[in-house]
Amino acid sequence: MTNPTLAAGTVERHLRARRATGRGLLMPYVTGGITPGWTDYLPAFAAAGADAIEVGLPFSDPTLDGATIQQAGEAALARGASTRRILSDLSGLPDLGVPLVVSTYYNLVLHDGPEAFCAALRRAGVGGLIVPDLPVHEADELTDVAEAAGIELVLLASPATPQPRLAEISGRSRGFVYAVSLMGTTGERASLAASSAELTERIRRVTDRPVLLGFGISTPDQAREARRHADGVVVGAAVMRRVLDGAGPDDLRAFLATLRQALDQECDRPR
Amino acid sequence: MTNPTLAAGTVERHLRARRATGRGLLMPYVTGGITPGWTDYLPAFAAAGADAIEVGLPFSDPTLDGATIQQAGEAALARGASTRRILSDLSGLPDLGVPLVVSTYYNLVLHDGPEAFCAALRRAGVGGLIVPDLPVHEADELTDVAEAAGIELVLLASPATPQPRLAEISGRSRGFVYAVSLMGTTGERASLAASSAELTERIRRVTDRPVLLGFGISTPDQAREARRHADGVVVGAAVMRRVLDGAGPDDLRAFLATLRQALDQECDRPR
Amino acid sequence: GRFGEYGGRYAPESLVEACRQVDEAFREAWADPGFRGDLARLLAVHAGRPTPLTPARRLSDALGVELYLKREDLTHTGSHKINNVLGQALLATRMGRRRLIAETGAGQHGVATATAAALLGLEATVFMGERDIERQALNVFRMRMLGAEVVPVTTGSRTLKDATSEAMRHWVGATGDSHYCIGSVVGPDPYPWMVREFQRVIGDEARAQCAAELRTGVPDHVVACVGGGSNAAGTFAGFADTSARLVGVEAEGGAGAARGRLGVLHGCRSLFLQDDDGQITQAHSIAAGLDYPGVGPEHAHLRDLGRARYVTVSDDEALGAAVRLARAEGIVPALESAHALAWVIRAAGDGDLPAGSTVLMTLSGRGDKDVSTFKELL
Amino acid sequence: GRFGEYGGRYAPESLVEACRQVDEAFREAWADPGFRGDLARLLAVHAGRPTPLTPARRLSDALGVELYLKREDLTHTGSHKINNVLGQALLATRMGRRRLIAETGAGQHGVATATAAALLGLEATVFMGERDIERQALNVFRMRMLGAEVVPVTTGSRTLKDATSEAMRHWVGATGDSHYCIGSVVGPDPYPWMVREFQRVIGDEARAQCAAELRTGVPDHVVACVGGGSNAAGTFAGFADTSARLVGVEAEGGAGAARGRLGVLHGCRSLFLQDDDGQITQAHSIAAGLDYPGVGPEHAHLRDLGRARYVTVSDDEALGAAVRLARAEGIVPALESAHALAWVIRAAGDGDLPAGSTVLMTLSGRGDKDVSTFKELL
Repeated sequence: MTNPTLAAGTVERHLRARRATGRGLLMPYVTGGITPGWTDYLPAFAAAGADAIEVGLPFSDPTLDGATIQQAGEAALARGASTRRILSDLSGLPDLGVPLVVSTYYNLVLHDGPEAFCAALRRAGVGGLIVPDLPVHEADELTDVAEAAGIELVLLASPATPQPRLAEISGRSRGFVYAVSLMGTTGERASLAASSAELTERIRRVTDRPVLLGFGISTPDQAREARRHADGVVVGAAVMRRVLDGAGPDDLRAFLATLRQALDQECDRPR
Repeated sequence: MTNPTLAAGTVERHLRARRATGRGLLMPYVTGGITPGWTDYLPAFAAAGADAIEVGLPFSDPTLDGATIQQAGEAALARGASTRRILSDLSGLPDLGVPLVVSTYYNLVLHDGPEAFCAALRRAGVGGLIVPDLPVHEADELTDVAEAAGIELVLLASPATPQPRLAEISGRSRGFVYAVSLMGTTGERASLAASSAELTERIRRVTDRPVLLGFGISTPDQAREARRHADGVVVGAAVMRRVLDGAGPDDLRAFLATLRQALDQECDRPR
Repeated sequence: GRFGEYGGRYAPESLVEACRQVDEAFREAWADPGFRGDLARLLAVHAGRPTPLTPARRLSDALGVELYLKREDLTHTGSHKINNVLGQALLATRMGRRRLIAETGAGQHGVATATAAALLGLEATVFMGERDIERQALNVFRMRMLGAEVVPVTTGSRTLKDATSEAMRHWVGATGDSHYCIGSVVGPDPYPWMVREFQRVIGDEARAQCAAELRTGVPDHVVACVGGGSNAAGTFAGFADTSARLVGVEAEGGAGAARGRLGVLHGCRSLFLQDDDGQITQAHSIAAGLDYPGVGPEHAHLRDLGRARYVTVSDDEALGAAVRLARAEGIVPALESAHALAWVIRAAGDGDLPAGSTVLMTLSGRGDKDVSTFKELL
Repeated sequence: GRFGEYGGRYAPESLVEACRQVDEAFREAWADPGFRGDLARLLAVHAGRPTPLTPARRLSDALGVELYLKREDLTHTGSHKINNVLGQALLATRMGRRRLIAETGAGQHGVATATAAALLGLEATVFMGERDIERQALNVFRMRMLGAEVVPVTTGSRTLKDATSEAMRHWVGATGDSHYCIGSVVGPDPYPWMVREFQRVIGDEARAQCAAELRTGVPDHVVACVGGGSNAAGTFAGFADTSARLVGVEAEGGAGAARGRLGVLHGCRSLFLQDDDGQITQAHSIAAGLDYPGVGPEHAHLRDLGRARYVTVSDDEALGAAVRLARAEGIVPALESAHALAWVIRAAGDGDLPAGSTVLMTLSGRGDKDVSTFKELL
């Protein structure tokens, strides 16, 4: 195992620093372009105690997303959202104090090519990139290009990933390791999947990079439970369901604050 | 060629006698049971100068009949007509002075068996029988039985019948030979088929038995033309169309009188 | 032309010569290796023969018998009708005819006739009852797409029986240039035996396949559905000289062999459903192809001889059998064929088919045409 | 797993292991004579293989070329889809899976999957866009009759593309007991080449049949329609090492190979129809089976290599070709297959196919499913 800290980029350094304080990490998600003033959600997320913010670039065929984020993507596309426009919106923002991570499907990366895509991210002030349909064995084309552009390519690990492959993913991931909590799509669930604890433990065995648990985390209780083994959580569908129901930035700040509080409570417990 | 006169039954003797006077023979047809007082048509036919009268026993599947006689048969069946009832109606009639010939499909003959069927005809005062789907090569089962019962089984000849077979048909037919004027079903036609003259001539070569031409003869002109080569005509659809249109016995008498007149005019012409 | 007391050529005199010509031409053709070769080639390259013999493994296990299916559903146009029609169309060509006339009920024989006509460059005129035209609109369009003229028949019950009558009437006026392509083992001689000869390819293939595949060589039972009875006649022909017990399965409402009485219809002497006055009654079956009030004369004769047995099943039994075959073997059978299977299922249940029996069943056609019926009734 | 720069396994991490297991199991099975024998037997006794090679005589005369049709329309369930599905279903059984997941557009692959599942005693869950469910109601019922669960997909355009996405999502949560039975040469490695291998029976049979039947031994042109491209891939595979010119015919509104651009969808890198923002656009074709915005990666590669040529025809040309085949040869083709024929007709007319050329065309399916479309549009 190499010492990843040495190579860490902005996102990863930021997350490691926060983790070092004993803080549970929180990365809320918003679909870019979902509403006319969608960027207003970002400062609200930061104000609620987000440690990073994930911005989704909507894609016509989101094969790993459940109904909520599919619906959000469709709505954004129907409003005319595009990679170009969303990144343009982002580049107009003041510094939020937390890194921005973009997520999207690989077709949008390939569309203008990895180099142009990463350069555009960088220009928009984005630090990280998540591509759920780009598994590690297909990532060569993007990893070096991203690294060169200063974009940290976050790789995903799943409960089905065998241990040797987990090591490769953890080694090649930048920013953090995105641990998919369960065998399923994004979306709210009634309880945290049992597979999440085992997966996080398996990742920990091969890296000390931050591990954020995503998919199905939507309540303070689930966040608290996730925090027991992971460094933090990604919260997507629970946010977007509220946005789709009309919740504004203040509503989301209040919701995320409950998650923040749960994570903070849990961080005081012995691990 | 045997001398058929010696073996002739009532129908044939009657027709031969009328023919001997130079008279063109007329056999109108009526579907038994077509109206409540259907038997009233019979004296009207006789009064109009019919030389024999054909009574059809309606059958569910009249494969050699055109639309008019099909329709008449359906109407009669819908009224509850049956072999039994029609023969019963006939047996109540006074002597009409002309022979009655029944026509029907072979299924109705087989139903109670040829013997019972012929006996019933005889009891009803019927002299002849026409079965359009009983060709000469299948007729053995019926010929002797009919002869024994005193029923003259009339066989049909068609334009497609080869000459040797015509001889057989003409030899085995009783009453008269039914010459089918054309390759087609019963029903009115605009003009007499060209095939009718040739067929009649071919029959004449093998028999001196009366030859009545049927199928498609519906106007005085056609009757007149038919009379030029045949001994007479059968008129079915032209009668039944009028009956279906509501014509009563008097109307039919008037119509048949025009045919009678046409045949009588033609009979004065040299042959 | 006779099968015991049945059969014959009870045709109007105007058709007798045409029947004789068909008879003569067929006898010559059938004895001509050139014709047999041409037909065999068409059956192979166009219609997809030989058809497989499929062991129905899961259903066999459930029933306790060994059931094999002769897969006529896999032929081009989806039923055994094509075997007969290609034969008659080739014969018509040989006779110099340029048009085929046919009757059809559900439309399968009509589609097959339209197909053979297109293939050989003939015209086709198909008579179909007005009610059947309404019920089988897609088959009507298939025929028209294939270039055939479909003539609605508005007389009588406006179904197959009446379409057959109308086709015969039409043929009377068209014997010079047209061949009447009857769809089953009915009609005047030579049709019942000619159609059987064209369909015996089913039985001959099955016989050879059974010899190769079955431990008993010959199946204990040979089962087929019977409307007019052409698939059964063709199947039985292959096993006539074996020990196999032959079983023809009729629809309860169209059981000419099981419940008909002696009569003459459409040119032949056989068994027909009739009322007390001798009028032919309308058949009623969920399977349009079994919706005929009579049975071919050979079946009447086989029944009298005791060589074949004729049994009936209800609409509900047939539907149930169709679903069972679909779920157990992945085959949606035609409702006609489902009747044969329904009897196998019942007989395996009540011991009529002893455990371990080997059964060959002809699956005469595929159920695609019946899916809307299934949909409505299931 | 790569075809030049195309192909790959662009699957969510959660499916990568499942794909690897399919890959491993398939490689083992494909090298196992036992598996090959079992599959060959199922294809023979259940699906009706080999399918005939039909010389299209009358159409050939009219076009001035020698056209031969590989008759996949004669297989059980009516299209080449069954070849692949029986292979995958047998593989699933070998892997201990008890359920098949499938996507379907027109319903042909869904019916084939439901069929194979019933035959092997597996469960089947078929995802189908809500709009397709409305348009193809009878195929939906066929699947249900065969015991499959049909799940309506209400997202996106509610057609095949979305059904595929939904099937993948569902598989993520069901890899433990279920096999995703993809219907074409698309999806993550190993699907594109595994499905081609299961479909190469078309090309292998055709190659041998051509060798026996054609004076040239090998046809000058080999033509097949291309949606995802499985019947074409299977056909081309049999002629890859010959001098035959390979032609893939796409629908004008679904021309992934002819007009797509590089992208990744449904697990593989290939050519897809996209808008200026990189969003996948909806395909539009009268043939539901060509209504897919991409093409299998092997076709993208064959195009780049120049080994195969990809052309497009319009809805109207396809309709016209379907009618022409029906009238000339008595075969109503699936609208998909009619696209291949439409190109042959056009190319014979404009000299692209020189007079006297020999042409093998795969007739991928029968047109019964399209009769209501024909009825509406003709």
